[in-house]
Amino acid sequence: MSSADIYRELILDYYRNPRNFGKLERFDIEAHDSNPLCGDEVDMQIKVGPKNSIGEIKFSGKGCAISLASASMLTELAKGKALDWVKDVSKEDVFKMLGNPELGPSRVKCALLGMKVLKTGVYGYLGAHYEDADGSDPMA
Amino acid sequence: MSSADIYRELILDYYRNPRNFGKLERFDIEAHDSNPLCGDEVDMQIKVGPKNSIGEIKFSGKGCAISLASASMLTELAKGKALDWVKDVSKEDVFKMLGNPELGPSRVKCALLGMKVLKTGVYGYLGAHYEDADGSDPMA
Amino acid sequence: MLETETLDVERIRADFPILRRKVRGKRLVYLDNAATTQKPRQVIEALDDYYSRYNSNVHRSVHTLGEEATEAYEASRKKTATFIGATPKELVFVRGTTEATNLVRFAWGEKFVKKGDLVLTTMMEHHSNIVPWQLLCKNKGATLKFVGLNPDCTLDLASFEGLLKEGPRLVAFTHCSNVLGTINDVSALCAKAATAGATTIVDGAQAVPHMAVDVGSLGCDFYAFSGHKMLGPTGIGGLYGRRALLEEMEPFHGGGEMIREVFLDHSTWNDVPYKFEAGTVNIADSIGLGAAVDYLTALGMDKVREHEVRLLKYALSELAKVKGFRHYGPEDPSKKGGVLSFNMADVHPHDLATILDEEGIAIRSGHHCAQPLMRWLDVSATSRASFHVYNSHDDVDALRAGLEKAGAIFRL
Amino acid sequence: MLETETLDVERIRADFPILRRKVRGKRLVYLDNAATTQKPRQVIEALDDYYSRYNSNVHRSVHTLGEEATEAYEASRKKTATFIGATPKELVFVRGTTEATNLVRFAWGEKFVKKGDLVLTTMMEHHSNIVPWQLLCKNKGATLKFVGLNPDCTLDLASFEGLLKEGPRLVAFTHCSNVLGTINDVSALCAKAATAGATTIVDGAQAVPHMAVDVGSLGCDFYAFSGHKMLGPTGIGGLYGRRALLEEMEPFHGGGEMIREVFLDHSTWNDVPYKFEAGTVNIADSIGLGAAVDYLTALGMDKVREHEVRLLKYALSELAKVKGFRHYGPEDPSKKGGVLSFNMADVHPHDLATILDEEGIAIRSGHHCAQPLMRWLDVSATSRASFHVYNSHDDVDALRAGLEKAGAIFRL
Ligand SMILES: Cc1ncc(COP(=O)(O)O)c(C=O)c1O
Ligand SMILES: Cc1ncc(COP(=O)(O)O)c(C=O)c1O
Repeated sequence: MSSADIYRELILDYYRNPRNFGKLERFDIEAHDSNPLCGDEVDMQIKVGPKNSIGEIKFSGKGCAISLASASMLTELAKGKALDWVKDVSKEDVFKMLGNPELGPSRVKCALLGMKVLKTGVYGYLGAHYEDADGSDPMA
Repeated sequence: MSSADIYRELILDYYRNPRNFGKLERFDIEAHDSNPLCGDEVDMQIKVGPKNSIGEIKFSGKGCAISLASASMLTELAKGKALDWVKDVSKEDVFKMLGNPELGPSRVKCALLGMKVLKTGVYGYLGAHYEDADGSDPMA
Repeated sequence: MLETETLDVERIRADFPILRRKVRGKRLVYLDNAATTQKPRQVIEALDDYYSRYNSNVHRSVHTLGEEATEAYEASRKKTATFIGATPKELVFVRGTTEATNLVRFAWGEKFVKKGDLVLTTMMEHHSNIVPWQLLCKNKGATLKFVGLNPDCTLDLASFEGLLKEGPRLVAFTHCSNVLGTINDVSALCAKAATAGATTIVDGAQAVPHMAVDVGSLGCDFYAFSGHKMLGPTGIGGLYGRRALLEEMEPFHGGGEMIREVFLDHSTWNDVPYKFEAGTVNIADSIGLGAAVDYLTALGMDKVREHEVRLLKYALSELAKVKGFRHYGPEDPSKKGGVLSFNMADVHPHDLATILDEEGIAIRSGHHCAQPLMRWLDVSATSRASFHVYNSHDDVDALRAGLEKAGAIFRL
Repeated sequence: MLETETLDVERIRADFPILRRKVRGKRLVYLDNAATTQKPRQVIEALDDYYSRYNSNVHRSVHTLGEEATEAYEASRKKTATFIGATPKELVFVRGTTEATNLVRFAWGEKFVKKGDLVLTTMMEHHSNIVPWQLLCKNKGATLKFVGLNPDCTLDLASFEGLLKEGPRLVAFTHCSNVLGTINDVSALCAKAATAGATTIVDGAQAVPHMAVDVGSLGCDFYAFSGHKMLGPTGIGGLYGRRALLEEMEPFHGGGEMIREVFLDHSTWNDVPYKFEAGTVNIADSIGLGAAVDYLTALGMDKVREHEVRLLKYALSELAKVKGFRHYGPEDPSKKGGVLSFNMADVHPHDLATILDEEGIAIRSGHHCAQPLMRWLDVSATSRASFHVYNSHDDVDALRAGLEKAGAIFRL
């Protein structure tokens, strides 16, 4: 796969016009991560909706086209889903979402940064609200 | 040259029966040096005789046959000589004295340890007694 | 390719086995030399020869291998010291520039920097010339201040002189910036610092590989550099220290080799530079560094520098033609090392590097271990192409073509 | 040569180019393995391959060479960690054992050892496991005490337990003595130290190359070793640290790679083990160490140990026949590493080494960086023969003949 394929219209579009970019005024979940090797950073905020769903979600950060497009597309995918859904999101889901670009090991980290932040935030929230939940272990 | 030649009778004899081994009760010059790499140590003491000569001289220390024999033979050679003579003693003199053994770089240091101590002591003395001398620079 | 090479680049290239390799089916265009350079076969063979013929521990051996290894190790120290205008006793072998600055932090800084003292560094430093001083100052209750930069990416002399008036104990700065390429006037800065009573440490990581360096005429107290950036192996580098300073410093690591005598309650130290070389040293790579020094000496450092200035000049004029190209650093090639930092419109450096890699072109992208400088430049990252003796105009042409391609992909 | 080799020594020898070399016209009989071992072509080739094919700086590169180098570097960390029963995050690459103990001194000791604290080491340690603790204790106002030895050259457990009652903060001891060969019962000692609330650091320099090591079952907090003593290149080694300890330690060197973010007034640190690997690491030699680990793993460490025990047994019985021979260390070969220290009547070890060198035999002579132990043994120096996988009974025979010759020259 050539880079012309990796940076297809889709990724460039999300990089230049990221959906759900910005900050929420009110939110229940917030997480941040950065990649110490390249300096990319992603923040995410979530307002929990009815029945433990992802009501509103926004992200911000700086980084390469792949990391920002990936984070942005992920927020779109996540919106409205149950928080529990986040537990099942896999690397493969993210790669598929990006159109299965062929990425070297260092760029894979870019692609997965958004997922890492989303999981960190949601797992933390589920852990903290464990008592409120129906008794099942949110970290299982 | 084989080691059988290096460790000829002469060196073994001086190693096992070192001449001038011991300490002086009274002395004007004292010096010590050690080789940090092999741990050999030599001390020397000199009682200055008439006309700035080497009156009495003794050495002590621990080390290999070469370093101890060399130091011992050097004290014999030095006894009775003018202090100034020490300035002219060269590596070559020491090698000759030892019968020109073929020594690798690390063993050369053993052979020269006694000379280093002798020079350190005598130079120090001549330096300190510069005013007493005839006006010539003892370190020249 | 343009004419007038001062170095015979084709012949040089033949010495570097890696340059025969293909990357993604393309000729390797290696432009990441500020990170680490490639190695000529003379260096690789020196390592092979050492391990195949006379590998042994040094300094304490009476046997033949030990004597040969010791001789080669010390010969390499002598060569390397001479290369930077120092004497062998003033050259401590270390892992690289980072270990060198940290050695100075621990062995000199912890002893001589006191509470309330001031330490200066600059806004154009590599982290290895910032973080050790942050840690030292924190530990000692001293203050760290940063000399500012001019808009043209040179050191702000007014800021430097102003801060000197506050009487710093230590002044740390780079000979050549690994991002901007800016070459500082080391001898002028050191003279001023000395007048102000400060000790100086110069980061020579990007200078020693690229230009003639003479620590004597620079007048610095400490000078640090890395072997792997000057055609030598990884794992070896040098710290020059003025003899008197080295003598009065504390040891750094404790262990074998650096001691004279060890008692239960105390120990005494070996002479410099051994006092700072505890334990088994990196024997093979020191010898490899000696081979790299031989290689560079044979080329001639003035020619190396001239070659890089020409390349820089060509690159600056060619790349300026690329849409969206923006260069960070002094514009005058004669005032800068062979380092070219840039960005292309909104193409993130990592994306750019990925696209170039596909063309066999290796550049660096990121913060280049200079985050304070990135903030000053107001960018999160840059791309960086950097040259060495085997680079030529055709590498610049390949880079330009690669950038054009990236521009097309990103629809600039 | 006696029968029943557990290793195919002839085949192994063919892997070591240096063993084809003649020293003073004789076959090289290399018996200085405790100082440093020779290297198989697999290790030499790993270095050559790295420099000829994928040399690049690691971790921050997006380009192909950088990704390949990073992968090989981390693969080597994983191999090396696995080799000693650790996880990759618990393995810090350092220059060698000496840098490892000093890292612990600075990054752990300066933070956790306080005024009035007690640190224990033993009378059988190498200087690298004494001097760092002397320096630490001096700096902190702590006390250093030495665990004594029994007449049979084993650790005096009564002394050890007595000192443990004084509540030491840190207990440092060797897995295997480089002079006596004594193998300490690390897991028993660590268990006792842990019960007493002490942190433990074990010097594995003479153990990892010669026997199967599993830090998990040893139960130590830190474990240090050198690559060059285990068929690997010079300039590389490892420090194992329990994850939780590594996490709570201060960084050691400041610079690139070990940081997360650098601001003007402070910095934050990268995850372990990177927090302790500042600057450009010794990439090639780490990869070379990985090749050495592969080589040893293929031989099987239990076989390596068995081989050395047999050699030791043979050597002890053969050399005892030499006039004036006196051995220092436990007499039971199963309780000691492949290290044999001895003296021959009044023949000084340096003279002996010179005579043996003429026969192509390389042994070590001197204080072996263990001066306190020399004083305990009441000798100024010893001779030392030490084995590795390419040694065989014929080497012992050569040594015996050499000693006989020395005896004749010295007219014993
Ligand atoms: C027992 C022991 N500890 C520590 C060391 C020091 O190792 P290095 O010199 O590789 O740092 C050695 C070897 O010299 C040793 O034998
Ligand atoms: C200017 C400068 N200083 C210091 C360093 C650190 O050198 P090393 O990583 O070899 O310790 C580098 C290279 O990374 C550099 O470019």
